[in-house]
Amino acid sequence: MTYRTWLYRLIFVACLGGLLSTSASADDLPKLSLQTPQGGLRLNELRGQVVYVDFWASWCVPCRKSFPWMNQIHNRYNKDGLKIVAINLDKDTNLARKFLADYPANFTVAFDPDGLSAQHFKVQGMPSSYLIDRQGKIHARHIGFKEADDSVYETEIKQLLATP
Amino acid sequence: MSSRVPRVLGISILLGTLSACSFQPVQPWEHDLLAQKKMQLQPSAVDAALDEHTYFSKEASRGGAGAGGGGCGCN
Amino acid sequence: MGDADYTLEFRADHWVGRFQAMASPCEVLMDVEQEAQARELTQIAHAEALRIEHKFSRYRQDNIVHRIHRAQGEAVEVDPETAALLDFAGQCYTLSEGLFDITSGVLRQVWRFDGSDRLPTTAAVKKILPRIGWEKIRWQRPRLCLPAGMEIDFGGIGKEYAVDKTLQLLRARTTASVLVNFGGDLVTSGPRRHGQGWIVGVENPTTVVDNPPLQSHCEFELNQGGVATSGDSKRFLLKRGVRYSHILNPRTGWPIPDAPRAVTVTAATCTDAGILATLAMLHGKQAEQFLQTQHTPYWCIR
Amino acid sequence: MQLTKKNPLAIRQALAFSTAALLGHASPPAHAADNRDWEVDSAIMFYQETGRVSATEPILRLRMDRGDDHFLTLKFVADTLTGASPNGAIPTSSAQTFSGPSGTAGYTTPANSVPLDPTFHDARYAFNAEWEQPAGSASKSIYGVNFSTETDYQSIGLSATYNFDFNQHDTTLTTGIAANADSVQPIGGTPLGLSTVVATPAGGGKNEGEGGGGEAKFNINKHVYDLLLGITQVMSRQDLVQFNINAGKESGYLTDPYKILSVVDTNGALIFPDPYVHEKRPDNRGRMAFYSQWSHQFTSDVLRLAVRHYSDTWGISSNTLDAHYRLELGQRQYLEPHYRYYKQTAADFYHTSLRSSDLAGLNYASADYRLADMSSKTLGLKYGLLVGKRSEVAIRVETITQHARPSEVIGVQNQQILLPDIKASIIQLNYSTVF
Repeated sequence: MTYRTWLYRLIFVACLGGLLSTSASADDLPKLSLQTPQGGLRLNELRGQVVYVDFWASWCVPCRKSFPWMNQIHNRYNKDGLKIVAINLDKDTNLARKFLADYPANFTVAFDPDGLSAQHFKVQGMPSSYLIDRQGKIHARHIGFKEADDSVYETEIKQLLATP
Repeated sequence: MSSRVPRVLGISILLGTLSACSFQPVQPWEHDLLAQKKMQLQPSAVDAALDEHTYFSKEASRGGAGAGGGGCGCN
Repeated sequence: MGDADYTLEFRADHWVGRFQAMASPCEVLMDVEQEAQARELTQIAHAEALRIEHKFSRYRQDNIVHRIHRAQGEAVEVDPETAALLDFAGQCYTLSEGLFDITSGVLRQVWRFDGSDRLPTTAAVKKILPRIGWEKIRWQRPRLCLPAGMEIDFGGIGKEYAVDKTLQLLRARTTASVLVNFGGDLVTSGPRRHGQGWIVGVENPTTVVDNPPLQSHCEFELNQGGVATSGDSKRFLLKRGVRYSHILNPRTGWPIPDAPRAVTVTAATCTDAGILATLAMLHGKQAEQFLQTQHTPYWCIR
Repeated sequence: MQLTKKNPLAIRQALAFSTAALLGHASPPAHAADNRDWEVDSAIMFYQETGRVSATEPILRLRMDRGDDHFLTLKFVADTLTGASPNGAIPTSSAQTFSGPSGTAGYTTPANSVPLDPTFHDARYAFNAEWEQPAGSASKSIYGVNFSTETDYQSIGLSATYNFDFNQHDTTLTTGIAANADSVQPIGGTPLGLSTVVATPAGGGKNEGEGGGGEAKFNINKHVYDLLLGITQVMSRQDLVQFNINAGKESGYLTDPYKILSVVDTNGALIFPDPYVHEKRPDNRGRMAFYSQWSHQFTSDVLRLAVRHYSDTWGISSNTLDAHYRLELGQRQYLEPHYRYYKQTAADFYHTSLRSSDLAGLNYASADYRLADMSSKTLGLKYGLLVGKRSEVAIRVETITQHARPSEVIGVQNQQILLPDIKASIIQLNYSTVF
């Protein structure tokens, strides 16, 4: 699929997502389609799982620290139904690929160079993470990544995984 | 002194408004260029420290760019 | 399990148990005194090796792999162990940016590495490609949905996994130092009684075929962790002086150019070592460069 | 092949997690701490004024990530000065002889030359530590201490800065305070301001009080206070603007104990037998600086423009323009031309030389060219090369030309170049890395 087709699809889906979000849907997972190395990914299709959405960029220093942690969390809780989606917001996706070479991810990485998903989630700082429950509601949000709060994030995830 | 201050204030405000022509909020994820070292207020801390010391020893003025800094007996 | 399935031998200061599994000679070296204990450990190792072989072999008709292949696109619910292996395979796929892919086994239908010059046609390879790609699999614990016509093959990780798993079982039975070696992929639980490690030999596969014997064997002392080898000198094609290695790029369906003939790596576990060795092979010409930055002993043979 | 670019150690780390999950081992502990960077910044500067002082100044700066936005920054500077510097006296048509500070040899300046004190040499060592920590979610505090020492001068200081971000991190307000306590121990004692320079140096600072205010109080301490208010605004993805106001107050011994003035008659010739007096400056100085900076990134080049207006209660006001242009040469090299222009008015009490008739009515006087009506121009070029992934080497070459104007040229002084231009050149080598 060419880049342009992708762009059109993103724009179309974004408009759609915007319409739907105003129509009294209690769902925080947008219908946005995101590009991943494994193909397209729609966040709303992840409903039913606990989703950890992380917004990151190659130039964001704390993001470097969050990646090893997310690798670990993915390994620990993926089998219990946790889905980590790290959405990259670099304008130049190549910079993100270089970052991934230094900080490899074993969870899902998606690319959103136009920042549509970040707008949807009203991202306030980099990195930002959103923990979303099985019903698609935002359960917790964090701006920045603090090593000291590692265990807090993990506890939140564990609690949410334990909730049907 | 009194006549100089407002003029410089004027320059600074002008500088601000010039850029403000195209002003719209920059989203947190659009800080990519600003995050580069070369876009920092002081891209090289050692250059800045050496410059500050050099000009402090050769000229009568000091300060402006930041607070702090070590004293020396060179002026 | 009868006595004929394995042999036990006391060698100077340790016991060696031997058996055949996963199409390879397997051995367990045990730093124990009692024959009974050595026998028990060997039996455990043998049973585990056979269990994993049966469970993940693609040649059997009674295992999970067969069930997955037979499902023809339907979802299959898998057990936790298979799920862990699938997770691991997915992570290796991501880490290698798609070069390590357990669905690439179908390429065997066109590539037969028998030392001959029979290369497949470009068209034949191209025809296989749509049936390859981990990203086409829908894997959501515990359900796996493999599109019809595709296959998964745990061959790239199964033996190393079996080595590590076996060591885990043995460790639960003894604190003595043991070494598990399944066809050259091995791991040890730690230093031996007197502080020294196990002496491990690295075979140079090039001596076997077309090269004059180089240094055929080198030995080193292994105190901790695993060793694994990727590459096999008997599996290649040779056409117009170009050697086609059996390391295939799942994206193109063609061999990785300039891959070493064999890479042996040491790491914390046998599984780690196996993946690192495979990744090194996938680096082709840059294999040594990659290995040098690993800060771990390796042997790279071209 | 993409794979080649992967950081192998990171691969091993990620693999270790995956294998641990596969084999059911306990996962290795979180590795966030492994990504804590140490930034090392170092440089050595060679400074040479034509015919005058030269200095070698190495600097080392270490910024350590202590996790969660806590940073410790340490900075060491050494500064070795050799060579001669002007003592404040004017050149004359005949040779002049000066006594050095107590116990040191005197020196003679040839006719028609600017008197330079050749005994001037010193080594200065400075240490600075800063601790940066977050204060709430959108702000941070930086606390600093600094020490510096040289033969006759010690300084100790504290500083605190508070930054507050708002507007989605597009706007930052900065407030800072700094206080320094310095002490001066002039070699040969503290001379009494505006007193005659005695031909035979007296020990222990017991110069005869004469002329000027005749103060007997020798305050050899100096206090410096600074207040800073600033705002930094992101204007666009490519523009950053900063505006600062900096108020400062200095009090105590602000005089240069080694500087003298020539005392002349109505025709501009030196008065004998006592042609020189020690300088004296007010013991208070209030100053204000308005500083504005604009950084703009073009496609990849960056223009950094700074202007400053400064004025103080000594009557000095100055304007500075500082411009850097970073020209990217591909991905790994850059060239950075630098231009700086500086212009100041003279201090109220600056006198290139003193008429003997004026001496009695003066409270303060200095002939230090640095307090004169003066302009200074800097041209520089820096070349930087990125080495590997996280290191950089750079070389910087600069020339500084200072042109000062005498406050007054009296009689025969017009046969002299009272304040010749000062030319300085700088070569600096930088190395920085992250590990």
